[in-house]
Amino acid sequence: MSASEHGHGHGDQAGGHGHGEPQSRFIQHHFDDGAHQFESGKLGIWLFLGQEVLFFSALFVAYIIYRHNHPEIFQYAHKYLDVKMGAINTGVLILSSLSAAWAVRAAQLNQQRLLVWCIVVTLLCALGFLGIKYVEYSAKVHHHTLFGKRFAPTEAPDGTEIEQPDATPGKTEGGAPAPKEPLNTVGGVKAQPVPGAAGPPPGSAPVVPGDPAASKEEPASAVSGVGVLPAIEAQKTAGAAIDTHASARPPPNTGMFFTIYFAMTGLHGIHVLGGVIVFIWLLIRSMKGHFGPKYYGPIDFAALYWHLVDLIWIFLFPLLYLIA
Amino acid sequence: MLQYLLTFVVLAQPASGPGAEAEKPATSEAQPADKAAGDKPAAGAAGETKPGDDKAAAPAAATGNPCDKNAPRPTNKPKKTLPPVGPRTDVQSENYWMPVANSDMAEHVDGLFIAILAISIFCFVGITIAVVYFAWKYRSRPGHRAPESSSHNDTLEITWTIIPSIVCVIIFLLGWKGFVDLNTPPKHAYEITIVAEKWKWSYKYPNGWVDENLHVPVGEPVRLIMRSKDVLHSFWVPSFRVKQDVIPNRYTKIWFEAKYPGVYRQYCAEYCGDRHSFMKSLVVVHPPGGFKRYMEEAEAALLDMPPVELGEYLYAARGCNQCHSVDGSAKTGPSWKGIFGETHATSAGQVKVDENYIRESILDPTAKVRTGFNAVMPTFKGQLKDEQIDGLITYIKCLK
Amino acid sequence: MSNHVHESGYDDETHSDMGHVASKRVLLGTWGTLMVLTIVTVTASKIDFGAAELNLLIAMVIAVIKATLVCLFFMHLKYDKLFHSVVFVSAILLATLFVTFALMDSNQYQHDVYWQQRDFQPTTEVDKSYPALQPY
Amino acid sequence: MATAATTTHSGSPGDPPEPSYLTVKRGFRNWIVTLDHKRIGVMYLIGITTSFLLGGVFALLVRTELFLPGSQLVNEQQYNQLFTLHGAVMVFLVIIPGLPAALGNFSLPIVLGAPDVAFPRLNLFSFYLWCTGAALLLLSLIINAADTGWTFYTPYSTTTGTAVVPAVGGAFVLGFSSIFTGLNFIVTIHKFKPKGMGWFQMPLNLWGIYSTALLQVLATPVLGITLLLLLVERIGRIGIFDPALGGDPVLFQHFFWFYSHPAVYIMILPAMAVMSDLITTFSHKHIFGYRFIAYSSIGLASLSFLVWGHHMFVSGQSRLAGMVFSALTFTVAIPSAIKVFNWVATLYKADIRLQTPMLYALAFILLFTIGGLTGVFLGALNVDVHLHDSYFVVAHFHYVMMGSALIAFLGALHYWWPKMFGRMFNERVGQVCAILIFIGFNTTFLPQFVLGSRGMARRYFDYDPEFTSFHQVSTVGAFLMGITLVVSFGNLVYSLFRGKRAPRNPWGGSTMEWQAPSPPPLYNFYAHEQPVLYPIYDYSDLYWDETEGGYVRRPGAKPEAEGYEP
Repeated sequence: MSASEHGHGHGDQAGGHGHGEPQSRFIQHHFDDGAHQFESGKLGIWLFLGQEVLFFSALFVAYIIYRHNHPEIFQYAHKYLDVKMGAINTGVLILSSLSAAWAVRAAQLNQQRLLVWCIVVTLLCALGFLGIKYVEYSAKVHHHTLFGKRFAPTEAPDGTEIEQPDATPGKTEGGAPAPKEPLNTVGGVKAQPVPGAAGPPPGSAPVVPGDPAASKEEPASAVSGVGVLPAIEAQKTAGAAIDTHASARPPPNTGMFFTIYFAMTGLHGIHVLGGVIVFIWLLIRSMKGHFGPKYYGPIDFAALYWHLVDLIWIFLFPLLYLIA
Repeated sequence: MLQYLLTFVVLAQPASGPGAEAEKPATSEAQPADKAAGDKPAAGAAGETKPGDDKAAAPAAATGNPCDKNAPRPTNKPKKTLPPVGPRTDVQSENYWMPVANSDMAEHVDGLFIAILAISIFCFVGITIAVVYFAWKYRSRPGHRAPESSSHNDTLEITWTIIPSIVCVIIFLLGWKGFVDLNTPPKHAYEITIVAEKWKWSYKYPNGWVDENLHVPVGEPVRLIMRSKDVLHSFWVPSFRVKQDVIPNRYTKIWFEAKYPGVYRQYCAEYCGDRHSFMKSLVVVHPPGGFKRYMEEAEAALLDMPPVELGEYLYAARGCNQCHSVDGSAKTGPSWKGIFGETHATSAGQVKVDENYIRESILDPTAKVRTGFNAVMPTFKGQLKDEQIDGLITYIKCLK
Repeated sequence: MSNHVHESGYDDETHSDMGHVASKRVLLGTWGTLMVLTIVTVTASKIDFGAAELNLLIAMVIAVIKATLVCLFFMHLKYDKLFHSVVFVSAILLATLFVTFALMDSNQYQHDVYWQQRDFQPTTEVDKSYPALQPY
Repeated sequence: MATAATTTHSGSPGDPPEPSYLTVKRGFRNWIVTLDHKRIGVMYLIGITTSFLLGGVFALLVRTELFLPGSQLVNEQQYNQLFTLHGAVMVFLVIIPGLPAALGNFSLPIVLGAPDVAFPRLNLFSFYLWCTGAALLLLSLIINAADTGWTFYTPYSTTTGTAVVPAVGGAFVLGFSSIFTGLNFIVTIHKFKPKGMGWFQMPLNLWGIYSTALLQVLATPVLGITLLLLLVERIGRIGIFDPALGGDPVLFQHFFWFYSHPAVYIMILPAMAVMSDLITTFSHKHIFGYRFIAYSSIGLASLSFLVWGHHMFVSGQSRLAGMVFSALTFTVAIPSAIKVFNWVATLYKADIRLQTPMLYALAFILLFTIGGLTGVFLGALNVDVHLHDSYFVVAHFHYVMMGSALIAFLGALHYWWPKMFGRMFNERVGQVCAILIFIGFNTTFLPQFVLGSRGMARRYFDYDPEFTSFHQVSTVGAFLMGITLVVSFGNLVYSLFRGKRAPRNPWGGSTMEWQAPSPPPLYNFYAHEQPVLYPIYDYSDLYWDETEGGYVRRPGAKPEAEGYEP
């Protein structure tokens, strides 16, 4: 969803050039008059905002499902986020929302200088928001609290040192290292299938007539079939502390929180970037004095889009930062 | 079918030989297998019976170092083999649409399928006749004008909204009832674990035997606990009208109760890569008693190896590796490396680690618990046979 | 349409010919409430209200209030055609429908998921058996 | 927009006052940057028909491979790539943009009497998005075609070595082309209706396009975010769908099908819309139950969001969700049934002319009935457990997609061909092709129902010997249908050069596009001949005029009275 195409989506809703008095030169030929074009554009942008809500909806679904099913990850991992930065960002976005709304008012009342200033303030706030996001992201990268396998923080959120079970990177996705599936190595002693260990040698395995796959590969009667399932259940039920000092280490798959964090804030950041490009384009046009009471469509639609971006952050902030 | 029975008769002789003790559990198949949640796992089909000619296997110790895995096999004992699976018996079916139905649920599904088929054919034929007749009767020809007709008729519209709705509700209820039966396995079902991996099914039976075909007793509910090792697969047996996806991060369960013995085809229904169409196996429904014999054969084949190898296999198969390591590092339980012959402090004073102590701690783990470890080991009484315990002891002995 | 629209706040009849003009009072008022609500929600998250859900509920209620404020006043939904609100609300309803159905289902089968894969290490690395191809 | 100046239609003596949209600005460059909805429609049409033939070639390769068990033409991996591309090309490139973008773009503004769609540049931008998406899909084909199936199920799609990223990127971009087309059409229908045409004086074609556009705008974004997450998952290993990192593959299926079920209604709703217009035009009689058909279009659009779970009955979905989705799935069956009954009632006491578009319309009614009824089998829970992912499902969705949506696309193409290019195609060849396609289609897919219920799984490269005879009948039917399709497209293209000049109203349609000259000028109507809104579906004052070679209105015909209800 590149910003330019979205920006483009806006442009032609009220495109056209020229500066006629009764009929602004920007009114395209196939519209009856300015109002017709404005209303069409307004409906178009509202449909676009509806589409954006659904575009973000899948991320909110992922958030809610993973939080509902694994609250311990969210309790643990959200402490890595800096609430102060988040609050500043919210304030910045709300301020930019105000200046965008004010820009629309200025355009409607033909106050060209105020219009330009409002757009400049909106742009500055947007760039400020992106700056703060950049700071937060670099902090995350520095602390190695990234998504998926790359979540390997050296210290817990409250600063205590996390004891690394062993240096191998593969083992760090939280929790005790998962031992290799015992299926193909018997007790870690021998790699290739134990001939006859758990059943007839390959030659005389009960070959299904006509199925070439059976004899070629490792005989299906490999090792430890029955051992796998009860072993897991035995641990869960026997109450044996799977790992004596699990509490200090982050809960398993904590990378999932940051998967959702980066997906949500990343996509929101791209939309903020799109907004910045649209506002730069609007800044240039408003400096040329294109907008006035007769023709202020682009300002209004860009402001609506911006309010939606602010709306989404209003929901993102408490969901990601304020998890008690 | 005859050839199939013959192989059973020939091989079945030794099983009923002198070794069979009386205390074999009466309904052996019905024993719940290694069920989750800690209830007593039974030893599956074979009780304490020892195949008659096992005495010959003991001499491995006599011919030198017991820890030597590739000691020459005693020549007078051929390797145990299992009877090959017979040809498929579900190629012909009297129902044109469906393969032969082999469970009550399957018959319920067939009934609903035929009911919907009847309704659909009735509707389709009705509409086709109407369309063709109207197209012919009111075809445009010189002098033909479209006669006057109303442009809407609410009562007609209401009727052909209500009637399909009622039919749909009925079909839904029937479908849902069958679906609920499909998803609620009976309590005492016989459990088999299925592991699907890229282009191969492995069926793991409670007695540790792993097979590439599904062997089930006739007339007994069987519950399948399935998981996948890599991508999505789907376990589908057309004759039981049963299908369930197999997913890498969880267990999916399904159950059925076969009515007629025979060999039925099983497919993978969820696309899983290149050899998706070759990832199939057979479901062998054994006649009454046949399944128990097959399991005994499998058990015997399973035990037919030198003790140290058997011990090594059980170390992994029975989950000992979860708590006891073999490289000296302490885990939930003490490591087995080099402990044989040493004396350690236990809850009941100093104890020398010898065969008796190992046997006792397997059968009654909380009797003498090593100091420094808590008593969390579950007992294996009734799960392990004597040769299996001997195997484990030999294996521990060889772990220098 | 008179070109010049007098300054004194918004009054209903002198709309610019196309849309509604929001008055300064409304804009600043909304902005103020939004900032106050942000501060309230941040402090609310610091106090522990017993159950965790209560915290989430309060945060969400505040967020919804802020969202409605932005929609009604900043986005002019209050003075706009009804159909625009219908489109926006139906999008939100579809999103909630999506959330509820997915959550209902995921919650039902969660007890089957073995979350901590002790024994299981599926191949998440790309299957390199295909000729000379990096996974892009 | 339409001023109600009544004009008499002067025939088309000599050269028309304004050049037609095809000839107004010649040269490839003018076509590439055109903003005219008709040219964009024609460019879409060219793109879509070529992708349709490409997808058809893949289908025939798949069918030849399945002629006998074991490997004939290709090995198993190439077979998987073939059916994946057949699926992806047909769904994303042909059938979703087919009726809405190609024929909808052309007909919507003219039916409304408007000069163009609401946002012409957004319209052209959508076409460029379609071209980028098509290029990305072809890129995937050239490098090492994706072999994941058009559904891209994880974890296979994130761990296979084939070129999945270009294919997923292509589908992602095509999603946005569909969103912007839908957005364009909704605003056009809202803001460009002529005076006197209220919501219930609109032709039913617009009701269908309107509900399709609603679906396109509100459902396709979820596909966008799903494919974006899949791309990031595959390249960045973020672990949202990866079971080893805690992700959940069933969640991907929820995301994918939340879009893909409304997508199948994006495919069928415009088909139903065009069919309503076609059936009433060729029955020369008012439609039966206008309101019910209009409401059922909107009903289908809204219900389609509730039922996506019936694709996942056996894929690890919980029992409760299965029950809820199965119950809701049956509510969706009702509006489709109402539509079919209303169409059949329209044929009652009509004056039916069995010309080519009408043959396609009747074929549509029959094939859609089979498609809909087989959906009932798949809606019932325990029958679906047996039939899911079997050839029964393959046959069901081909009946609904190919049998209904593609046949409606062909019907609509023949219906608007004279208006688009001002040429009449050869009627006899068109009729024969329509009948042969109907026969070929049924020979291809009826045996697949039996294959499926007997236990042949879907996407199988090799199958058990007892299914061979069914597959052979199906392959023969596929070739018959393939050849006839090529002949019917040839017949249309041939008419471009040798076809008879088309009158303004060759079929006697009552909607506004038949008042425009064919092919229409750049702004659809001559300056002096603004369209008049006559009561739609009222054929009493349309009569065949020999000199014109088409239907003409009686001079005294009065325009639509206020609040007229068809």
